Amino acid sequence: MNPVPLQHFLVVGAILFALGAIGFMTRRNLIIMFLCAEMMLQGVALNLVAFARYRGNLQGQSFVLFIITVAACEAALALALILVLYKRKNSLDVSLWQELREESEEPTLDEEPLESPPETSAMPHLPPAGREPQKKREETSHV
Amino acid sequence: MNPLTTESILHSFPLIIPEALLCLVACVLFLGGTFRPGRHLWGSVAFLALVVAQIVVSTTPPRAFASSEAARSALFSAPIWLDSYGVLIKTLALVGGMILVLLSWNEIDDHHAPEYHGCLLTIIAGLCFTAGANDLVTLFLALELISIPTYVLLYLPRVEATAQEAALKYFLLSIFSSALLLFGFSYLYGLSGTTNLHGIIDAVAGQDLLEARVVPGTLIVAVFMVVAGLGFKITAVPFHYYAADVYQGTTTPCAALLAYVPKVAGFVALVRVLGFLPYNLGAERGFGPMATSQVSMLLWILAAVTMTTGNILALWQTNLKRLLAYSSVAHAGYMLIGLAVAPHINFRTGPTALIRAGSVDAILFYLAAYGAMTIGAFAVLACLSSRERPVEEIKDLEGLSRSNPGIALLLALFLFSLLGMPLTAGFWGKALLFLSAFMVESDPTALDGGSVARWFRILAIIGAINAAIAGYYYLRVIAAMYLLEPRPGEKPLPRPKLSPALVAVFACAAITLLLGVIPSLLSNRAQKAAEGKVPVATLPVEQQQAER
Amino acid sequence: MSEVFSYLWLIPALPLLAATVTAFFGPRFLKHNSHWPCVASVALSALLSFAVFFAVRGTFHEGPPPLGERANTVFKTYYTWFEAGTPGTPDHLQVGLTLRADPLTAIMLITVTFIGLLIAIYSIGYMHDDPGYPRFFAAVALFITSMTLLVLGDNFLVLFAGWEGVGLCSYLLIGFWYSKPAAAAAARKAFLVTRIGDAGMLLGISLLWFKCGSLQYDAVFATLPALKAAQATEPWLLTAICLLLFCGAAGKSAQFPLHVWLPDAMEGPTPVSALIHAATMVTAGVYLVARCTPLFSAAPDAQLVVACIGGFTALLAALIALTQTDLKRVLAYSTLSQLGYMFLALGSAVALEDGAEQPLVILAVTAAIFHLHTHAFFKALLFLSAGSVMHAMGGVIDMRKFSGLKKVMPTTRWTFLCGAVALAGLPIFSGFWSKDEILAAAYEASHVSKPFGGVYIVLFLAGLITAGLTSFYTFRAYFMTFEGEEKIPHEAGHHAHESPPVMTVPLQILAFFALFIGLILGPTHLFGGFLEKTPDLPKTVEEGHNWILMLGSTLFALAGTGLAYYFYLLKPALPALLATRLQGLYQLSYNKFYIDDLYDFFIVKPLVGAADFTRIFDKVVVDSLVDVVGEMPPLVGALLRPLQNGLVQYYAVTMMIGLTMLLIALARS
Amino acid sequence: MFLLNFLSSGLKLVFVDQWPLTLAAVVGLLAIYLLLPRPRRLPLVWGIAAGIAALFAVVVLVIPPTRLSVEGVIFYVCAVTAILAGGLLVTQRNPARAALSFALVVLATCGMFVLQAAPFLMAATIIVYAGAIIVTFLFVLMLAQQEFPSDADARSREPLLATATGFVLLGTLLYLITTTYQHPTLQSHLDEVTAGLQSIQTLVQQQELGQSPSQEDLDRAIKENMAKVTAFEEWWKEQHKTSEGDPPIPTDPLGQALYDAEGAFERQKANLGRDDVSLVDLEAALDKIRAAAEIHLGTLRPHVATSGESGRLRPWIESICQATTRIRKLREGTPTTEDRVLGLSETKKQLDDFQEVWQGSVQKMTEPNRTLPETVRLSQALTQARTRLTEQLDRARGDKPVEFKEIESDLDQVRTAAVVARGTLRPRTDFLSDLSGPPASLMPGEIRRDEYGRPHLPAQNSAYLGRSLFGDYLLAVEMGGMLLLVATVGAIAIAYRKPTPRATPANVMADPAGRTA
Repeated sequence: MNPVPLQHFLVVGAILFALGAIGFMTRRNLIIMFLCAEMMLQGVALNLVAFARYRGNLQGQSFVLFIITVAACEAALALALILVLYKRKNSLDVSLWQELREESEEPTLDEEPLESPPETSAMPHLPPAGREPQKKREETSHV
Repeated sequence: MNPLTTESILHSFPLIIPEALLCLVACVLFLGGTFRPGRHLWGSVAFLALVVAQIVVSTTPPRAFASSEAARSALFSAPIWLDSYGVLIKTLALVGGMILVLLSWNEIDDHHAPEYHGCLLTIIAGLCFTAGANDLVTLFLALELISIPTYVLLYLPRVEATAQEAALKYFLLSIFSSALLLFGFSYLYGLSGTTNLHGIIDAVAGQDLLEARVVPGTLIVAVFMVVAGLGFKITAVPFHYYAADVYQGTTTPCAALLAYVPKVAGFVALVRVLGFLPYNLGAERGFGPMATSQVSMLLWILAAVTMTTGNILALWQTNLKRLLAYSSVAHAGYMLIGLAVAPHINFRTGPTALIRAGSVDAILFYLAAYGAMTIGAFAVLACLSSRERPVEEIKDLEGLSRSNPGIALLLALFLFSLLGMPLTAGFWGKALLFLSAFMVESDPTALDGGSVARWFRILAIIGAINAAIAGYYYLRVIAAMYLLEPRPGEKPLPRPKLSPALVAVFACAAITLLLGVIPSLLSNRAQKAAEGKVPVATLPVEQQQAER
Repeated sequence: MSEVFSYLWLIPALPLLAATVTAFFGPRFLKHNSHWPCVASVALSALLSFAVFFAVRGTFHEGPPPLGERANTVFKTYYTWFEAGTPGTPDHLQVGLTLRADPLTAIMLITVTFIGLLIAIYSIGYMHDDPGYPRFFAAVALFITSMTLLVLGDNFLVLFAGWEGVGLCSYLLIGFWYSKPAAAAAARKAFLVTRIGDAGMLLGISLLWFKCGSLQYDAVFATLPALKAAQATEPWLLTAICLLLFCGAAGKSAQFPLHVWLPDAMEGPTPVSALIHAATMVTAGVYLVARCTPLFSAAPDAQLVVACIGGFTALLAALIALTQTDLKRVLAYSTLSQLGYMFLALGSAVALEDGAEQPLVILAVTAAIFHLHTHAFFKALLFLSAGSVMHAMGGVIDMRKFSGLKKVMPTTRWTFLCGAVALAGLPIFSGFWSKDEILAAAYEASHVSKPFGGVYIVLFLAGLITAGLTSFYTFRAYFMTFEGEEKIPHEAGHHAHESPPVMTVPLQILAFFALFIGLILGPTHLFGGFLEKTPDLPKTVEEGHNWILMLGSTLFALAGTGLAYYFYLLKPALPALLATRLQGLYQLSYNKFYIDDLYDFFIVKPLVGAADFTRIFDKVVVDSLVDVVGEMPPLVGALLRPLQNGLVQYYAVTMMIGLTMLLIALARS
Repeated sequence: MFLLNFLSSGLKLVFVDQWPLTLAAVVGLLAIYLLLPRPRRLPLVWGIAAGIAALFAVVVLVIPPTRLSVEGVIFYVCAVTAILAGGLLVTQRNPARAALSFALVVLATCGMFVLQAAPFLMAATIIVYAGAIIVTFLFVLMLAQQEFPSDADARSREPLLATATGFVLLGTLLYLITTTYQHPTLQSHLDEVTAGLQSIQTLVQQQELGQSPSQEDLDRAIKENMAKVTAFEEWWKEQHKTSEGDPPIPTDPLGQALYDAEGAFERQKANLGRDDVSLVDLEAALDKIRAAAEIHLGTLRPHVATSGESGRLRPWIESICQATTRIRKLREGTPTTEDRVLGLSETKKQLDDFQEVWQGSVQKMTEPNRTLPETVRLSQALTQARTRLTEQLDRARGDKPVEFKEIESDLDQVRTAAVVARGTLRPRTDFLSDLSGPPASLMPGEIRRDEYGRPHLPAQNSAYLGRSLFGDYLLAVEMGGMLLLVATVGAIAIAYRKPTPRATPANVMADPAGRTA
């Protein structure tokens, strides 16, 4: 009877939520972390809209509007905060902020220095930007 | 459209006069701050606003309804429902706000004072909103009214790297946890089809889930996610991680604020959402298997793990703020006992009066006591600390009783209260909570064959053992103050001058002692508030009286 | 006379005032006069206590008490502390700051304030050049406050408040010389170990509150029939309550296995050891159990546990004391042993199955409290005398380093001897009468207690042996210190002299009481006659003394004394010889060797072995067990700390793991 | 032992019962793990392959299409786009591309919003997210432009642990969602039963009001509903088939309700020819099915249980019917004195019981101060009937003639009043105003539905949303405004921190190096 049942929307909502959580937990770029948190909220919004349809009232939709409002507030603050933090460390890496911890613990450092793997390029037909800094440097030097 | 509903929505606006006042003054601060700096000016404006709000709260008579029909209608459709429990929480919020304003008076410079105090007022307004929230949307926005200005507060007074780190950590984990909370909220809405809190509780409690032996999986998801999201605010383990780092990194008044306001908000929200307040649900309208199994088991585990982890981690600390942070984690664990116990005592009336006063009011009492002693301890640190001689580590306090006997005595008082010594507020708080865990009677007819009572006794014993462990680290601080001489070559800590922060210390000490010596001052009220709660399916008791 | 009851509150309040005054003004204004507030207030309190004592006598009613009153008890409620429910309903619960005066309280009050006063006076001399002089007297006054509050309280909550107070003062006083690491460690150990007991006690009190709906003693005892009836469904109930309460008592009174803190507590100044760790604070546990006699006599299992732990501690501590060389430690273990005696007595207060009269209960409780009373005098005396020796010897307390001090310190020698004869239980001196009563109680218990008769016989024998051991180690200490060749350690310098009068006069007063208080109160039945008027204690029937038993215990005591005399005075080389026996054996004549060897093999060696074993057991097993329990939390903490590594994403992961685990674990159950 | 049980049943659940979910989660885990940036990662092709497989598993196994329609196609396009873009956001090294992926997530979600009748939300989300947030973030990205791959972008924190946690959580969530909402068929069966319940209720009401329904109505109602129940039961059995075969009596509540209902229909069918069909029996049976099924569907309705209060009264009203019959028999026959006394006293007892139950219900359902005319009428009728019965009982004891006829009419009045008054026991509370749509406490049958059976949302739902916002959520709007203000002020305060003069005491804490320019 029902072409797209409620649970399909809920499944998509849950997947978005979980993907957002994973991104938040793994990615170290402050901006991407924030975007992932926003993606979690998108999952929630999808849930609410689907439930609103299922229940036949508009309360869920109204709720989503407020979530958007709050997300906008958080975005404003996140923007300001990230700007300031970037100025301090000149990097967006969240792992640089581990000054505050248990005294007995050593700082967590990356095991190996990051090196651009030039020749054993994993996927030559998909060169992502920023993957091959040499080339980029040449380009800028041309200009 | 039902005219009663419109009326109930309109009538909820007079209930938020104190909050509106605070928000208005906050706007004035934000705007006025651009014209004139000055911490004395704006500090006193903020303090005055809180005092006026408190006067409004305490003089407002309980809301009267034209008819019981209207009362019912308001219960299920108004965005704000202010019962006497909510009023007490508002009082806690406003008094706590006054102390916090005093405490941060000199901590902030003239230029940032207006923003700082404006944010503080907004936070307190948010806490007041939380106390009365009757709708998921209102509750969510109230919690955000607390969080968002907190991010600003954490950043404003200090700009060194640690302060920035603290703000960053709090911000990131806070938005993460609020996403969890919202996910839970969305399922609560989906289950019951309404965003009204009483409606949700009614829907969940109204189904005979116990008989059906089916708990919708989404209900479990909803409750767990809500508990996780709010667990962040109350620093329940494993959602507590930020606490130590953030308290350490930020200024002392902000740490005091973080230790108090979000915790109160989290507990109030948990009490509201999990619906423990409607005691009169009665056995036949029970919370179903949710109450007897999953939720209380979840809270049981959280309580046990939280207090144990908090105390154990605190043993190691040499940094005072970290120590207090872990101690606040442990105290959240004690309060969780009350929350775990709540659904089990609601259903019966026992041989003694205390049974009814068992849990929800015990939490309220503990929140007040905890607020006084924790803010007090932080306030003492704030008073003592100076640029020349910062007080960060326990060893900075060595020999304090020699150089500063009065302030040492006050700090000792707060620590003894945190430890739970008799004659202090902390003792009564713990006593009420542990007792409530003992009061769960075995009920052989229950789903679990009456093992609940045994489990809660075990919980009480875990609590008692934890209270014993806690002695160790609080005493280390006391020993440093009283049994050790100041280290040679170190300047003794200067005597704090009479300042607003010192007044805050005295206020906290007065509350700690007062609640310790005359606990009935608050406990009776809390008990009445918990009894005068709002049963869902019958007429609100307070309103019945109001009508007569 | 009875108007004195209106001033009951002054007994704790005066020392509190003194403590406050000394704490605030001591360091700056009073300085070396800091003892005045303390001594004066405690003296007033002692006076009041005596007044209360006589006033309580005056309230004795013959026959049924007047309507609406409890017999022989006076209550004063000063302040309602906590109130819940509506008055007049069964829901109503009220806990107030209520003080009570009855014979048991009066006896405790006199013990605490009178001995406290003498010790405070003594401390004037002992502590005279200590930099922490004001702090000391403030803490002592605070201690007296807490202790009097503890015994005066009319409900468990006031008792608990005092209980925590004395614990706190003990912490402050043991760690008085905080710069010594040993003192700081001992202070912390004492606080932690007793807090373990307190946790149990708090649970016991909670259980009582829950089950009886009140914390007031009389109200609790009034619900006893209901509790007994409830045993049909919850057979563990009364036993659990009693054992939990005893848990607290064992912590405070240093009973096995929570006794480890007391020997270490000797790191505090000697007057503190005398006041707190011999005469008063450690008796709080005894007082608690005696106060709860109605509860305990309804729970025979719990009583058996109390008796066993008491008897075991008595024997264990006596064995350990045999080989100690530190004078104060000998006395500390002896304190443990004597406290064990008291609990043995309390545990023997077995109620008869039927019959309104309970001769054994009152006999046993009287014995315990009587022993508490006499022990307080002679143990305080012994400690103070030891302190006097220590004072003269420049802080040296190792008995091997000095001997033959009788010439140097004649007064101290006589007072110590008085204490020793009293402790050893030589006939007609104090210890004799009280110890005898305890043994009689244990003996009687073996007849009365149907299921556990055999156990009580064993306990009785243990008590008898302990009596012998007691006199042996007491006189060993005496002979090693005061008799024999004069030897003075070089630390004493040229100041090896008798202590000033401010120290010796209290010693002499105490000596008088130590010798004769037993004789005055015991055989004349004055003590028992007074104590039995305490409400909730069954009334006694006049009973003669068990002469055979007295003879037996006398024999044991004399034997111990004789043995000590033989060993340490007649054959002063013998103990050392025992140690180097293998080299020295052949030098002895055959005959003597035979006797000595036999004696050595059958008596001394087992004794020394047992003493060594118990000491090692105590040090290695019990102590380390307690230490391990204490170390557990930090160990677990070390495991938890790496989680807090400062990385915000790590925190988020942990949050999620926690949530997921909870969800999986609970969603399907 | 318990642990072992728990483990084994858990493993069975994960690998046998729910293998599609497990498969999807494991493959998804693999995909994200392989794709996450790190210094030396496997060739991307593996990750992409795993990702596609996971997507495929989700679409085919977890949310399989039922019948493809335009709506369905749009849904799948949007869903796949959203999930793909989400994965891209998580695994993308380049922050700018990540931000664009997020924009794609937002757009795809907005597509799904439209499908769920939320056009206004779609517009609002696009405007707020795409218009404000994304642009803002691109702005930040420009500020934070990196020349080289930085630690921030080229490494992941705890990739395996975090991904595993996330996917275990996701698996649990999906399991709980699908077990709760996976019954579209259950829903349709439930709708059928609900409709049947309503038809029976109409008949019951007729019967209670004294008009006996026509025979063919009864016949039709029973047969139709019986078919529905049987079909439902067949389907349910199919769902719960076990290897050991069906248990004779199902143990789960819904199965039990179905089983009981079938029995009830059998019984009443047998009674059809005769005059004593108990419709109440059928009504109760269907109601039980409805309640059990609703819980399975995760559809809890406020006040459903309290409205059952009127159902609780049914047997008592029936007992009054019995009483009438008894009195009628007494009137028509020639009873002995004892029979008369016995009959009258029994009747009186029944009335007393009824009154007690009724008062209990009234107390539960309505407020003490509320007096409804129906309630008043019933209590008057009850009083009258009881008074008369007491009188007549005395007369019967005294062997005097008894006015049976009056008693009978009294009882009739009581019954009629009770049937009417019972209707007043329904809850009257609205959950929020109707500005936000029909209240949640509406019975399923009372909600307007569209042709697909979904609840009808108002056609102008943007307008309704506006009314909802300014009606029910007016306070929330104000609070949102306050939040925005605070956030703006806060953002300004953070980003543009005023320089502080050194002299103030607040400077005590600040170190000069930490000052942002």
